[in-house]
Amino acid sequence: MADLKIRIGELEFKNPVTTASGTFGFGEEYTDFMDLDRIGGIFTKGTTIRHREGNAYPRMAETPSGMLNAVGLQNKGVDYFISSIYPRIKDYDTNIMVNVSGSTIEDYVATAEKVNELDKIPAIELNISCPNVKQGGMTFGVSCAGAAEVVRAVRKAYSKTLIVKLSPNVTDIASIAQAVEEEGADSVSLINTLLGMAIDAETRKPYLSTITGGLSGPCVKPVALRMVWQVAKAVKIPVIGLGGIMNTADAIEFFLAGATAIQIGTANFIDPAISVKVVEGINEYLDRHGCSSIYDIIGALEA
Amino acid sequence: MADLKIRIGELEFKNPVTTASGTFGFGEEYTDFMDLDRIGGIFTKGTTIRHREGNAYPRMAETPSGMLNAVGLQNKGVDYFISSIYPRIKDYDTNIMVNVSGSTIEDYVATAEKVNELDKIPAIELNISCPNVKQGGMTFGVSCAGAAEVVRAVRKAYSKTLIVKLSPNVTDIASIAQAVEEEGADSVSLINTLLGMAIDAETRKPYLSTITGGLSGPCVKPVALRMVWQVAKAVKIPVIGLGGIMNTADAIEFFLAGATAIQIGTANFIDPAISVKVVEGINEYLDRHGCSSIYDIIGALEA
Amino acid sequence: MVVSANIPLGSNHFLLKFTHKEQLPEMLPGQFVQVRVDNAPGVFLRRPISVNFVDQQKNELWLLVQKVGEGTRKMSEYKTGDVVNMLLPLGNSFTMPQSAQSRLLLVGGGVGIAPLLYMGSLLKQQGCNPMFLLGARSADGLMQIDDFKQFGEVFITTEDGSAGEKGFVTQHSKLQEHIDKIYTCGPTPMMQAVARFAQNNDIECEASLENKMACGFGACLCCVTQTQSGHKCVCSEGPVFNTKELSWQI
Amino acid sequence: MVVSANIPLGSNHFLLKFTHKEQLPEMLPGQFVQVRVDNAPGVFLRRPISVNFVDQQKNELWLLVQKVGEGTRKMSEYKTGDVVNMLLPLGNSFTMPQSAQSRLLLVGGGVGIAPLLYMGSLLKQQGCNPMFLLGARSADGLMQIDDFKQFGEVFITTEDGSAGEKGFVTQHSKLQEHIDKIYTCGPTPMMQAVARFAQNNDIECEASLENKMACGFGACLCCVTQTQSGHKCVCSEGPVFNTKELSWQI
Ligand SMILES: Cc1cc2nc3c(=O)[nH]c(=O)nc-3n(C[C@H](O)[C@H](O)[C@H](O)COP(=O)(O)OP(=O)(O)OC[C@H]3O[C@@H](n4cnc5c(N)ncnc54)[C@H](O)[C@@H]3O)c2cc1C
Ligand SMILES: Cc1cc2nc3c(=O)[nH]c(=O)nc-3n(C[C@H](O)[C@H](O)[C@H](O)COP(=O)(O)OP(=O)(O)OC[C@H]3O[C@@H](n4cnc5c(N)ncnc54)[C@H](O)[C@@H]3O)c2cc1C
Ligand SMILES: Cc1cc2nc3c(=O)[nH]c(=O)nc-3n(C[C@H](O)[C@H](O)[C@H](O)COP(=O)(O)O)c2cc1C
Ligand SMILES: Cc1cc2nc3c(=O)[nH]c(=O)nc-3n(C[C@H](O)[C@H](O)[C@H](O)COP(=O)(O)O)c2cc1C
Ligand code: FES
Ligand code: FES
Repeated sequence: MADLKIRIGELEFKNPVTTASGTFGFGEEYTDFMDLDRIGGIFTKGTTIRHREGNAYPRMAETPSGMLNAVGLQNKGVDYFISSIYPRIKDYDTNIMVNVSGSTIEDYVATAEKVNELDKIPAIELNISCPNVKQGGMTFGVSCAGAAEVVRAVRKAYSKTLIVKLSPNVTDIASIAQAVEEEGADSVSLINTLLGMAIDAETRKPYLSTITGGLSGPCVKPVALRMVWQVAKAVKIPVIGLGGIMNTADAIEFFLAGATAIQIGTANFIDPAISVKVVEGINEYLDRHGCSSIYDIIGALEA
Repeated sequence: MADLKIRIGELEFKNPVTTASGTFGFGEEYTDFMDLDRIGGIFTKGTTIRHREGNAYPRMAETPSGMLNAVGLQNKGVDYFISSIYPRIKDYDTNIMVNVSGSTIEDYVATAEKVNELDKIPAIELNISCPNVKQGGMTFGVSCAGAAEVVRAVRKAYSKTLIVKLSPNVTDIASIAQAVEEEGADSVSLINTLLGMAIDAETRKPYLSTITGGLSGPCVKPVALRMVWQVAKAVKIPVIGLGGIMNTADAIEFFLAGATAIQIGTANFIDPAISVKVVEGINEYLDRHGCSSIYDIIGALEA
Repeated sequence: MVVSANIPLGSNHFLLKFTHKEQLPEMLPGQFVQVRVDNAPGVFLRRPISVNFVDQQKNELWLLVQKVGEGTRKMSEYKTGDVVNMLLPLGNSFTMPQSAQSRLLLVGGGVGIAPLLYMGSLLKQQGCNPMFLLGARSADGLMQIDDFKQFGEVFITTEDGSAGEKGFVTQHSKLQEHIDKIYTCGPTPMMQAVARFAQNNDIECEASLENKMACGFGACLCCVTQTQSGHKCVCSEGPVFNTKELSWQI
Repeated sequence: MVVSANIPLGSNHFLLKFTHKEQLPEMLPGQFVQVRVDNAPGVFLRRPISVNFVDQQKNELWLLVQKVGEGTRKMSEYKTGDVVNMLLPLGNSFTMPQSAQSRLLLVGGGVGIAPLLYMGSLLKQQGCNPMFLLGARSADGLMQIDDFKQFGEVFITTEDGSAGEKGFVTQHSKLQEHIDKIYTCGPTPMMQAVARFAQNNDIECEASLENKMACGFGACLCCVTQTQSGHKCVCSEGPVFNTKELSWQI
């Protein structure tokens, strides 16, 4: 039984397995299938300052070894989260991190300030990389200056652990990670979805109401692994890796590439108990490889 | 029987189905499996000014719905191509286009000049996007200035149809396409491979000798389609679409997104006669949809 | 779940029966299951299929499936004894009528008849006399008619007139009679026509929607339908909706 | 190609026999086929497998396969009558000896014995008396011994001593005798040890390599091995190489 505890900023996680924003609701959707207390943490659905209806249906298309989504940050707004959801989920024995999304710096800041007040929310994940919203979102995440600007503003307003989620739709993700690190981010998580598109050849129509959407699932894993590896070499803060993790072996690959923790996203749809299985799998792997701590394999790629 | 003829720059193609560089050798490798004269064209293996040994083995890894390669432009150099390969392939009744690769502008120009002399090579594809070489290659392809610079130089040296192959590993592929169009490119082809990585969790080693490599196959199709759609809206020159095309329906999707021609890459490895089958499939699709010309579906997405 | 039977029905449909070593959980009419289809090329996500019938005595779950793509094609090859991973039961359910005297019409089109059989069986159990109006393109697309007859009177329409009345379900003569409540499932245009009819005639109407789903249990927000109170998840807040609640342009 | 038999051999190997409605093309010893494995999760590319034997009379191709991952696991489930898509024959071949009097040793390890059976059968046909030295981890990994015996004397080593001499093939006492030429196939470290032995004793040696392949017919340049004259494709310029030509650190 190896030691699975890891630390991101000030925050300790009982194990490095967390669930990705937008794929795990607020945790409650999964309680029929698994014990939330057994995973390291939960990243909530993207939360914005105001209620958002999201994009029109259809919002989803299956692709080879993956899927596209165009949910577009549907959520009831941060105040609703605080009044109605937070009370129901705050006592789970796992780290609950709010994924803070927005279209303007003011919105990001206002949302972060509100979440800062919540005792049982020890960290936020700043989503500067959502490809499914018209304004803001990804535009901040695709330039160093844009990313730095929003992180600087939120850093002032938010005193706890600040994780910044990076977009993979960029030329040089490592320099964006560095820009964000310089502004005081405690960690970066990557990758968000790759911008993609699907067309129905017979009807000649796009499958998504928004034409383009965010690609996730095993198809993106090679790109995600490469980016985690590039970013982990470029920054000193811990990296949270995600993108296409379906099982223990995938998770191990991200640790070897340099991730301190991982998030499981789309895989939750196919096996809603997968995150707990991966916790067990990592334990078994570490034992089998004679490792006493998860830190023994973080960045341990023999390259 | 619809009209499948298309035009790229000055060059006419009997049909819009061509094979992608690096996946089709110099055509000869496929003559056991199909009739080369039945496809619109062949893009040769990347050719450089001098002989290149390419990267060390292992150079390939299978990934979910795709593969990574790190061949690294192994080829015997343009002079060998001219003296030994060209004479054997020049009389095929299809357009043979040399994929010109390099590490410096001088190399690109020198190679293009030599190929310019070859009567039966009506076009080149300038590969400014290969992720598998240390210098040059992709570095030109990831900035507008870099792309413009190399295209400007080659345009002066090369008088026939100039196709520029774009890298998908960028924030804004449409503006790179525009930069290249301004410098006189007759067409852009996209996408080259996405930079990715694969790790063996058990041995803790990367699968490729180069650690990272180029991702291709159906897994990249959603990204490729999106980029073709973005670029086709941004430029006036014809776009050649590729990335994960495995069958007729995939090809149709690229035409609908705005491609005037397509390339088939990785799919050739799984079915070496696929390109001819796609020609037949497109014909059948156009008939079934009452189209008299391939141009009826180019850019015809109903969005 | 273990396949106990796979019965082809016509050229494009099949009926799968499953048993389980433990007792099946209670399933409500209108609920669905999420089937993981292994080893089918291009199938990544689970496939939602309605509960067609639950045989309490045999501890058996029935799924009525139409072959439309790789996932359902693979399912059509299931053999007795195959083990299939599924999540169940998912979603809300049709609501029972106010009174057993209500005149209830269950209107199904194509494979959309699937949830109506189970609903019909429970209505019958509760002392109602449900009527079924089942539509298909042609006689070949009509299934389980004898099963439906066990639970109530069956009326049929086919578009080509090869069985029952010719035309769409909404054109059937039975609709001229008094009806208190309609339960419907089928292609969206059909359900919308049924909903329009219900609205015009002041009839309660519940429809079971089949939006595309990724998770099936309310986590991804992919399957939404627009309602009077904003986007709702078809998988967790549906699949059954009172048609008045839906923002259908009807 | 149609599966005519699938015979399990020990716990981890199986022998597939295929027939074809037309006459099989001529296949050379050392050549291989590229099998398209459909409906296996995670299997995207074809899988290269050596020609194990060709039964001219029965128009039959044999493949000897070890289960190592999803592709070969799926192949292990093939049933008589299944139709399998493969490209064949691919690659170069072992070269025949100068004279029928040559003392020839065919050294195989694990599933690497596969191409040696066909090579042995052809050598025998041409009047040679090939000898086979077959190694495995333990007796369970020894296969087709009776088939090999039809074509020549068989010597065995196992790492655990459960059959034949204990140790590696390169430690077998038979190697003390005079040998003119060695043909080898098996794990790379084994082939390198064999090549070293051949070099030290001035014996001709041909090895069949098993590099990872994408296409299998010289188009992708993924499968290269470093040789005295640069990178060569194992699929089209191999899989058989004279070991002197290879840049092995031996
Ligand atoms: C709640 C619910 C209950 C359902 N109950 C049943 C049932 O009882 N029996 C049954 O046969 N089917 C049912 N369906 C539909 C069934 O889920 C799809 O037919 C199936 O997922 C198709 O999978 P496939 O892999 O065979 O086809 P795919 O290859 O996924 O698709 C083939 C074609 O069908 C279209 N398609 C796929 N899914 C849907 C969908 N949900 N809505 C509209 N078009 C779609 C695709 O766009 C494509 O054109 C239900 C769907 C939902 C959401
Ligand atoms: C020319 C040639 C001839 C061959 N002949 C035979 C034969 O006659 N019988 C036979 O059983 N096998 C043979 N092989 C090996 C066979 O191709 C692989 O075992 C097979 O492709 C594995 O597929 P899989 O999907 O089962 O395993 P995968 O899931 O692809 O791989 C499982 C594990 O095996 C490793 N692996 C896969 N392929 C290779 C390889 N080529 N070299 C080293 N490691 C590999 C992977 O890295 C992984 O760790 C041959 C290979 C070549 C190149
Ligand atoms: C349906 C869906 C909704 C998502 N919503 C969000 C979101 O609200 N905020 C966010 O930061 N990421 C969101 N994501 C991205 C995921 O958190 C994750 O970055 C991505 O899916 C890659 O991981 P995966 O391949 O494991 O799914 C969403 C992904 C999916 C599939
Ligand atoms: C093995 C391999 C070698 C390649 N070599 C080249 C090359 O030399 N020059 C080039 O421009 N693209 C090269 N490519 C990229 C392809 O031409 C194509 O852009 C890419 O594979 C995406 O298309 P696909 O998914 O259809 O394969 C290579 C791809 C593969 C798989
Ligand atoms: S399918 Fe995921 S919320 Fe309905
Ligand atoms: S496997 Fe493609 S060249 Fe050998």
